[in-house]
Amino acid sequence: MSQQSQILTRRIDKDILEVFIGPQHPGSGHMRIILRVDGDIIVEAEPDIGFVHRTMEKLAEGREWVKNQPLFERMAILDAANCTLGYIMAIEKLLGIEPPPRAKYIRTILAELNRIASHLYGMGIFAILLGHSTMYMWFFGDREVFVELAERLTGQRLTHSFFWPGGVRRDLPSGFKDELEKGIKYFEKRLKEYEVMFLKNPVIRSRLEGVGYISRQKAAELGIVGPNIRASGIRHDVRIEEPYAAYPELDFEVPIYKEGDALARTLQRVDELRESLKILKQAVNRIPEGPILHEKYLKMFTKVLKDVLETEKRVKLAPALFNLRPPKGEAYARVEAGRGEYFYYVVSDGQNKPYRVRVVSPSFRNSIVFKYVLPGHRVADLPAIYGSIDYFPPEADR
Amino acid sequence: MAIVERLIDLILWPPLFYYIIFPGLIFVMIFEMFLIWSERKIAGRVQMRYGPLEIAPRLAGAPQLMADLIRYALQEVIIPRTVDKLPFVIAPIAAFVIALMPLLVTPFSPTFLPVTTEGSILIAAALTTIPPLLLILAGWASNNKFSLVGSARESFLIATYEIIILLVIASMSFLYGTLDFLKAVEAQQALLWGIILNPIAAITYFVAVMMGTSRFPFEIAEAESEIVMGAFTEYSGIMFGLAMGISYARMFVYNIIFVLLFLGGWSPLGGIVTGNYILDSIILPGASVAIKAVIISLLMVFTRAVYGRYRIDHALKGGWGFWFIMALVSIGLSAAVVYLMEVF
Amino acid sequence: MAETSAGPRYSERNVEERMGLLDKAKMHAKALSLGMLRLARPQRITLRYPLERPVLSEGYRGMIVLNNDKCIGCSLCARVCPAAAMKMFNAAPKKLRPVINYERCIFCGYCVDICPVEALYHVPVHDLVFENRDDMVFDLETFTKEPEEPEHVRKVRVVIDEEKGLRYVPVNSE
Amino acid sequence: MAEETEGKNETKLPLEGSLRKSDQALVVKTTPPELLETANKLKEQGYTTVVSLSAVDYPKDGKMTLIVHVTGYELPPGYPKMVEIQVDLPRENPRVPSLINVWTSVDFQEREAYEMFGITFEGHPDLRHILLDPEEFKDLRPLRKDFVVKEENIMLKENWGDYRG
Repeated sequence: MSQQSQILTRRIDKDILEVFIGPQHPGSGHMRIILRVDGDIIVEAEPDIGFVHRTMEKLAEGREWVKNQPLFERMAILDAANCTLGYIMAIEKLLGIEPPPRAKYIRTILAELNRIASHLYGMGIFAILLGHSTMYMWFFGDREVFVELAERLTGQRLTHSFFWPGGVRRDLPSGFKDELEKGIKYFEKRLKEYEVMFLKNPVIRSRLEGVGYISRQKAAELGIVGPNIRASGIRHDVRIEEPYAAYPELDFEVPIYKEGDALARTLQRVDELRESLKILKQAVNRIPEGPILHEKYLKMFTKVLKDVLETEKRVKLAPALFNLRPPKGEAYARVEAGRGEYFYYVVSDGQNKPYRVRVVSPSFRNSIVFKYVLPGHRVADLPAIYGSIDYFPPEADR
Repeated sequence: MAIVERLIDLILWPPLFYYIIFPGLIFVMIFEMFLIWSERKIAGRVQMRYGPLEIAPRLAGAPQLMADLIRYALQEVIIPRTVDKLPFVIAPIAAFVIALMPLLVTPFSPTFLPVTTEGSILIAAALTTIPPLLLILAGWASNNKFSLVGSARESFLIATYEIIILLVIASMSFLYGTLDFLKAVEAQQALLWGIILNPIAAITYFVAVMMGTSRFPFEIAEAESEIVMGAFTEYSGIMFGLAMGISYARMFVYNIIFVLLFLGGWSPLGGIVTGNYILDSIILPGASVAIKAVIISLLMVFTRAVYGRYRIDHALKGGWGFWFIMALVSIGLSAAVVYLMEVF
Repeated sequence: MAETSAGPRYSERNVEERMGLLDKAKMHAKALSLGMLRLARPQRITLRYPLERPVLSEGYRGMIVLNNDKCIGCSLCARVCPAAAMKMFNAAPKKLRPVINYERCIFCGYCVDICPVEALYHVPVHDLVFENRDDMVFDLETFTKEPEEPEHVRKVRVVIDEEKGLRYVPVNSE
Repeated sequence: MAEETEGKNETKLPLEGSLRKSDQALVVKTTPPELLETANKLKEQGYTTVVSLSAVDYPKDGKMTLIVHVTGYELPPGYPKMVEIQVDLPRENPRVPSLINVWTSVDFQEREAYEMFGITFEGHPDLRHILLDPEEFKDLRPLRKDFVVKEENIMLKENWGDYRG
């Protein structure tokens, strides 16, 4: 198949129309793309991000370590578990502790539930950008199943704030395994319908084939992450490169597509949904018994805290966890979230607040695509590229 | 009382009745409301939800569209300072009115039509080509980049679908050997429905109409996620409501032509004789035509639930490539049918 | 990859070939018939929310209520609150008590989790309506009272279903 | 894991540096004039992508440290997954050569470091604000330590309404 649908452009000054897509535009999120178009062809594109910037890195410096978890999950609340897990892992690296195995499995389960929900969200937006309202509704409707499951596990639909350094906040609720398996069975059936309605729909196909092609070399050069880079044929998944949680113990495949166009990115996401289901099935069956918080902190539990843990299976926040003082030093951690790799770099000066937290979100790294890939495409390709990159402005702006 | 009788006489005066009440303005309004409601309902059913429901759940939310209409009617009409005012105001109104004009020559029964002419097919086909020009005017007058892009897309599309529609209509009049709707329907009653005689023409016409009235997947000229609302980005209030209605009105008119050319017009209900003039010559055949047109229109709005939208170059490629050839093939098929009829 | 052993691994896949005319027609027909099928047999998951209310899952982090008798006034909850929604005040001399501002609360449940005497707890209510912003600031009296759910609503239990995804079972019929 | 190797680079990567104990990142310290050379060396070894480019402000030591995290896709075995380049800069008028000609992926990150810390990247073709408003934050450098964000007291003040922004 032909990879190139880009059209040769010439840079001329006159006859160029400047179109501002966003930030108040049905086709973009809270961001603006300044397009210079020659006829229907984009000559130059400049992403203008930062409309939902909250300076999280600065805010994090003024709060205790665990208090930053609800802050960071507001980068992408649809993917809350994945985007805070990196921060918690970075703290754990500073402290030099590892969560117990059961906690690792619970983390994996929630991370995968979030990945599915996040992919469905992204593809829903993608579908509506292509004008396919049915798939938008279907993706969002089916996402509800996984949001519901996450709610049963964590107590909140989206903003889970589910991790403590060294463990998780709650154990699996009773009956969770059955419900999860039912949900998986339902979703496997739905995936077949998605194929007919969306992935193999000739209209959608013609919109995606060859659009937004990013070559293998260009992908590495631009430093894009997540499903986008894997759709360009680069073998990079943090779950394999730097294994965390229970991933190294589970049997799953990370799909790689060579084509690098919007279609490959879409298929990539759908394949990852399948793999996520596989991971969930295994994780919920193989989950070991045991504590869900590191014993170092369990030892410090008072009687009330222990009672609650035993009766309600809820890990209370021991003051030792709240007044965490990691030793002086730095550590980085990264996780593979739905949209790609979250990178956290924390610097501790031994105080109860972080000295510096650096977070690089996948959408921020992906936003560079608009500048370097859009030129040479038609204006109507913008939604297809924007959607297939699965760009999420609040995540990019932090 | 004389005044009341005069008024009733005036209303029932065929040209006025025809153009204002049935199948003119009022009927088209009701039809549009029904169609938009059923479009939302159909999409809702396919999309795991209800569609309009909150206003009168027992009536499945049917009064919702009344509410929408009232809202559009009462909303402030904002005319931006930067627009070219006269064409900006005239374009949607004129487009709506002209979109209904072909009804002047489309018969709803052998006797129920205001203008009798030998070339009614020709006139109807000619009149249907005007509203898109006014859409382009609306976009141009709006002085907005999105409107401009929208009307540019419309102007690309118009050439594509108009030529297909005109070719198909030509092939059918070739088949029936007439340019008069009445004779075309008579020919179908004598022989077979047009859709059986020339199915290729029927499919081609169907797709071209979807393209022309911006139904999915050809909803390119007002693609919301790309160019906001196309040519109508700057409109508000009742002007926007009118602009929204244009494509539905055009679809209705195109589908009346579809029914007359392909679906046997007023048969089978038109053949019933009860003795009552109004029943025989207006209600039964009229209902027969209208119901068929509604069913075809529902089919067209159903595609919203299945498709996304094409890119403009895909639509042009499909239009000038595949469907243009199909239109030519349909002429060939008509010729073959005419030849076969003469042989047997 | 030829690996078949357990563990995560990469696997290379291919996008299918561009569709031919016949394939396209076939997929058009398939998509249209799937749409028709769903039209004939709708599979709705709409919860008619204000009229029907779901039973929240066990352990749902809903609104927070203070048990004034248990509270020892340690002010840990106010210190841990990431949104600064919970503040301490002097209810009596040398008796600190928390109050909450629901304009700010993000329902992270940190205060409930840090309370050393379990004086704070969640109730399964998450959708109270306030008439103005001042009502969202709870004083000690409203903070110690469990919020009441509106009456005349159908309670439904959300069940995850293999066929329909989510099913809403009326509570009374169980 | 080779946790005892702190302070010594025992990886196969031919570069001066030390492995950090906490996360196994290779820390390479360099100076502004040598930054480009280090970067080119790393790129030759297959480190194709910058994950993060930022800085840490140390007002007490009177310095600012530019920190670049570099990684590569499909690195040879034995190479550290993450290389951390540290460059000490003065707090007054920090200047450093831009890395954009080595790694395109630093484009937006350098702009971010420029607006957040005021580090000038010489040779960057388009050094403007990216996230912050260029007018409002003309002279403010939010991530420097002298830009203080006040946290609220935990005690209830007279009227909560005053806190509402």
